Amino acid sequence: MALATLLLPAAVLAVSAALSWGADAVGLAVGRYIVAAAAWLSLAVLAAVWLAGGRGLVEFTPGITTAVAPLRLRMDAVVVLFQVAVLVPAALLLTFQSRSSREAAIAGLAAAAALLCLEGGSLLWTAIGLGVCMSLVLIDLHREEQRGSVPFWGVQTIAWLLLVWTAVLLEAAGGTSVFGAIPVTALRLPAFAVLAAAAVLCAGVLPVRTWVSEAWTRRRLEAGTLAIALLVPIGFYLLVRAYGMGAGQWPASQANLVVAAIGSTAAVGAAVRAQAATTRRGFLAEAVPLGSGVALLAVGLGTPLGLVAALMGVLSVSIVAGLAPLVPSDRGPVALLAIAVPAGAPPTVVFGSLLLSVQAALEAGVVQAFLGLAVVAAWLLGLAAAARAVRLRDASADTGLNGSRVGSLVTAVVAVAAGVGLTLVVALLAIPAAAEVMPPTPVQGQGAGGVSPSAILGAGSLGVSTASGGWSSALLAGPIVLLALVAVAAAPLLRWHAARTSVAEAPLAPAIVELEPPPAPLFTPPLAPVPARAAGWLKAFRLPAQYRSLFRPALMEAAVARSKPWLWVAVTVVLTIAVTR
Amino acid sequence: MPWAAIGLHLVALVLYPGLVLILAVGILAEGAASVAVDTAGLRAAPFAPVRRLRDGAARAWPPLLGGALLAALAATQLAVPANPLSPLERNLLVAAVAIATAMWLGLGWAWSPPGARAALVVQACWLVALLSPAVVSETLRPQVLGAVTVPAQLPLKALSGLLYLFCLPAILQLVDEPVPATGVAAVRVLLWLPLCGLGVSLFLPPASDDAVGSLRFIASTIGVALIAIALGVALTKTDLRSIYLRLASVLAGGVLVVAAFTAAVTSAVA
Amino acid sequence: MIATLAVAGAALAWVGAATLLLSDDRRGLAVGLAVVGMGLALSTAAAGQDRLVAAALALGGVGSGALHLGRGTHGWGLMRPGATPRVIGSLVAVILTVVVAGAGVHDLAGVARLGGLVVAALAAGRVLTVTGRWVALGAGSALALGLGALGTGPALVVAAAVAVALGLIDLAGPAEAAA
Amino acid sequence: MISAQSPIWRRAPPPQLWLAVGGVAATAAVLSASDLSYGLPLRDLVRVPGPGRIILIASAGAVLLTTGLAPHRISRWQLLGAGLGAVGAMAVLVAITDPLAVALLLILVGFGWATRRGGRPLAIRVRGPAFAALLLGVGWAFHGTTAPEWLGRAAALSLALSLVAAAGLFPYLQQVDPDEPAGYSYLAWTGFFAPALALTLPYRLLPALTPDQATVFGATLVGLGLLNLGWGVVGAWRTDTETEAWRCSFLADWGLVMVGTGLFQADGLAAAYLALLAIVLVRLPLYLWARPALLQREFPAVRGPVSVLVAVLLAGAAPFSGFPVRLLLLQAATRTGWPLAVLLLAGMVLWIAHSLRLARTVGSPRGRGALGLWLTVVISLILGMFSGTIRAAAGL
Repeated sequence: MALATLLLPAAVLAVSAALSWGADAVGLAVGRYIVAAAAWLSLAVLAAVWLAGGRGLVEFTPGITTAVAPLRLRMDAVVVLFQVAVLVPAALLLTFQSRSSREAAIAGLAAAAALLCLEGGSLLWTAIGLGVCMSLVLIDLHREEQRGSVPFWGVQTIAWLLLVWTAVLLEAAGGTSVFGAIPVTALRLPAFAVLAAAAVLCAGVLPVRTWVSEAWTRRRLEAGTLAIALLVPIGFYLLVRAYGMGAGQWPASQANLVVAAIGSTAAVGAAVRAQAATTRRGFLAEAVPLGSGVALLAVGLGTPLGLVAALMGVLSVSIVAGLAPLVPSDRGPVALLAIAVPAGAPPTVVFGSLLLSVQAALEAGVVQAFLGLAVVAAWLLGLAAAARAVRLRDASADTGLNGSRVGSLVTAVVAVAAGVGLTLVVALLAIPAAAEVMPPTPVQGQGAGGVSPSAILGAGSLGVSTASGGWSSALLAGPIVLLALVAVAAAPLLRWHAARTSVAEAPLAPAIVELEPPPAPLFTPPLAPVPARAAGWLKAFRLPAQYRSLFRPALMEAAVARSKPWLWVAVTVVLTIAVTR
Repeated sequence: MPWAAIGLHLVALVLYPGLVLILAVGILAEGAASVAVDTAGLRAAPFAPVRRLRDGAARAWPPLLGGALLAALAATQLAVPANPLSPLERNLLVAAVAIATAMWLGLGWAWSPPGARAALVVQACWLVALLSPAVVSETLRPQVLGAVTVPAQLPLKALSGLLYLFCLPAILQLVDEPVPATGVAAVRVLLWLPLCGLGVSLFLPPASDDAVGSLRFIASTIGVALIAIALGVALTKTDLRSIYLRLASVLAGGVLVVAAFTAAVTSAVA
Repeated sequence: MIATLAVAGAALAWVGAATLLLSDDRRGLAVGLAVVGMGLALSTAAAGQDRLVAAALALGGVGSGALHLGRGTHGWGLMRPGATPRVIGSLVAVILTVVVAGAGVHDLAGVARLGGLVVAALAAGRVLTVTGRWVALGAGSALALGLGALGTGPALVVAAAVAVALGLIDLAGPAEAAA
Repeated sequence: MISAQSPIWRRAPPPQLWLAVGGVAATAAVLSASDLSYGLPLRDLVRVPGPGRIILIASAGAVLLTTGLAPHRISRWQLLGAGLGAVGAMAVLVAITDPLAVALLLILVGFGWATRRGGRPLAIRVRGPAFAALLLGVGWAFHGTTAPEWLGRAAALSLALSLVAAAGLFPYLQQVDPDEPAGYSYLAWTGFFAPALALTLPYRLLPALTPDQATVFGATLVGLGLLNLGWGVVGAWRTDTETEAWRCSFLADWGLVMVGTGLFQADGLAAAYLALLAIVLVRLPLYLWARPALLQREFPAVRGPVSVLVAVLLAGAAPFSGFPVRLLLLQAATRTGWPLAVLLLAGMVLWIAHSLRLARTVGSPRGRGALGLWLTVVISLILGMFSGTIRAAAGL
């Protein structure tokens, strides 16, 4: 039973990948549909086995030692939340993006690997899973387009190796990297710093432009956006698990502050880049970094509310990751709605998570409150950027990729529905997950007392109500959506009336006026040219001619290998003198 | 299913302090603005806002609908007496984001780069004015912030109120020489109550929870609107407009410094 | 008397290795190998090794030398033009070896090891610098003998066997032109 | 014309047949060496450590895999004979317990290997083995010297350097001629003979060294290991020719091996053991699959999943053979000191820079070549997934 609970969701995807591959082999172009259906089925299976299993901790340790570590799988509330965060955008993208059967097979395998990575019962197994997932994503990326895949590989390899090293450091300090058995004292500041570096690199949450935004510069978006959907949540998973390792807290409050600061600056950076985008795709490329930055701020706060906000942030980022690539290139109502969702317009789930994050920052302390203020500024800038993005030309229109109107409508509806049912998502997914890593047993410092639903949810769980403020998601957002639907239904009548009463006026201009050239940025990003300038300087950098030979391995190899081996003798003599002195 | 609660919230959105009150205050204030700023005749003044709304609905109803709903959402967050929403459910940030979103809907509708830049700067300053007291008091509940009388926080509150008032003309597009584009104007009609009412909620002591209190709140809101209009006229007629944004930015910077200082002092004392 | 024999054997081995170093033709190689074998056998026997084992070393040297007579160009090829550096090398090698490794010599076995070390060093030097096939093979045999002399019992026998085995390579004729 | 299909298997020429039979016999004899030790009056002269046993089997497997499925220019019977003969010689090197005897056999094997027709002259090809034999013999002869103390340290250094010289690593690099058949080039030592030595010699030498000498031995291996790692990853990335890139990639692998061996920790030794198995069973076969492209100097773009898979495999990503090596090495290095781990991490990160370049040379072969390539990938996967079992089989 335990094995089935753990492996079924991934197995469904893996089998569909095999079927898709087989379909491709026999020339049937149905692979895409098989994998898409499998992704939704996997989501359903995950929910079913989780609820059927009593939503408790499930561990599987068959006693087999593979890849130098005993196989150990684990499923708890944290894993389920992050698997949902991976599966929702993956399912959306696999359903609404066009892929060949072979591409769909690789994508399905990558998604399965991501699920297994999250199910790793120890940090070492998480690292192994990340390595496999990263490799499959790389194959997908490289197969689609070579450009940009090597830098992605580089960054992800650094993240992966740092994660492996973290597991090693934990085993050295505490004798194990098994999540349930790591001694509280094992996660010291150096190990945490390495883990945090791995996490931010994996999730691409930095103040500067990362692989997440770069993935949008590719000609085709399929592989890049799937990579974002699969890998960004894994990065956050590591930071959330770190709370579990430290019994609800990170090794030092400075670490919390640094991570929170990185998050808020990342959000501001993404918003600044978004408002300066020259295409709509450029704006959408910053949607995930913006949300990720806010989520990173929240996860860095180190308070129960902060963690819940961060987990909600991860879920909203996953919806944005699934929505952004599907935004149609026109300027119709669906496109407007789809662009408004990532910007955090009320009453979507993105809005709810941003609201929770800022409230958590406000309650966490003075410095954190000011970081929250920066995030609100980023939010405002994001809204302005979204308003501008409506008028931007869509680069993807040149390549004939126009997103998916149905897909973006479905996703936007999901985002709004999740916004209305915010408290349900918080109560079912976020609070249990936060309680998993922030145990209620009182510990000193931040996180003391653990996560309490009554401190986050209002009366009847119809709204969020924390110490600093409330938000009646169900009672206010619900009626607003209702009114909007009524108005949309009555719109034709309104238009007819308006037309009848203004017959004397000149014929009306089209709803949205085409602006050519696209609107200028609200302001030029202050440090925008710096990376390009630095890269140019590095490219142009040349050693003085007389020293170049010292740094040319070929010349030294020629000296060592091709000449008579006096150099061998010389080196031996020098080493002998060195060790005998 | 809590139908009663849903009904109350629906009332708050549609009637009081929602759409109906928004339209009433909006038409009143917009009429005054068209007299004072656009120098329209007294007779034409009441019809100007109605025409703007009608044109807006005819040209692009989705943004106007969005703007109306967001304005209603913002209005429900005000510390207006007899508000069907309990004080615990109100949130300054919800109101701020709803107002900002509505404004950008209008700006996106009729985009002009200089106007957008000015709006961004002034909205940033406006947010500083809104959130600085909240950061120090560690709460986002409007009525709580309005009731703050801690001596150490009063200078910040006063300075923030001043900044808030100073930002209103630009946020309401009263400083621009030409009449704002249709989209902006239509949305502006809907934002008088949320914008001015939020200022009243945050910077004036809460009124009693009865009809008199409600009238007092509405009067104060209209008063704030008239001050904003007067300030807008003054700025339009004088050369101050050229340095207006700079002044707002400097004032916002000052508010931030004072907020940081106050927060440090407060936490040191605590 | 025994000590004199040990030193004389080591010196003889050096002479053989020097001959090997200075010669480019088959007679020189053959004689050099034979002298190396006998010299090392003498010094190791004097140092107390089993006489039979020492004889095996001598036999290995002589046998390998005899096999090297079967190929390569005729003559001694001693002190060809350009051989001066090798002359100096053979002298410097013995001096350096005595100075460096001499510190570790406390008994007759040490003397024998010193002889083996000199031979190994000179033979290795030859292997590293030569380009001709047969000369390299001869130097390889000498290297095996020299290294063997550094050990005891079985190592000496293996060294002799290796030296002879190297002598057997390419007896059929040249497989590549001597470069 | 080089392809996986040609030349066709010809009738086995007698010399190759005898060489193959001899090699198999020697290997079989050595694998049952413990019985022989009791059966014959060999006393302690012949004993095969666990890792040596495994590397012998792996080498035989690699010979069969590459002879049967890799593209070659020369008769497969010749290759099989030479390969199995080499395995036999390797078996003897692995079995002999006296390092001095190993040094002597190294000379014999070196010259025997160098006499094969083709490629560079014998005198050039024997330099590495001969120098390694000299260092090993001299080091072993003087390791027991306690007075003066420095002579013992020099002996330990010499022993460590003998391993470096035998494998042809930096600073004892050998010239690699792109057109020289793989079996004749020095990579045959780097990728075939030397791994056996590296897996047996330390077990023979370490018990005989004093702590002071062991420190010198280990420090030399770690230092030169890091040097080779850096040299290998940077060289394979920056060098002009793909053949050089492949040679440098071997150096990088050996860098990990030497660091692992020099740390004297169970995990480090296991990492070295697994890395050596990967060299023999994965990198060397992949190099042989890349030979046709290297000779024709035509490198297709890396597009197919197989090529990227090979790149990932070469980069040491999980779950392939490189992963357990990296993990165990990081464990051992972290216990020794985090700066060492940081240096290793830097090398491992730079590693990916050349992986795609090498994968490009392997390309996507068809027919028998594709089968062989997939087999190699599967072997790498097994080495990565079941490294614990493989480690246990060697008693590590």
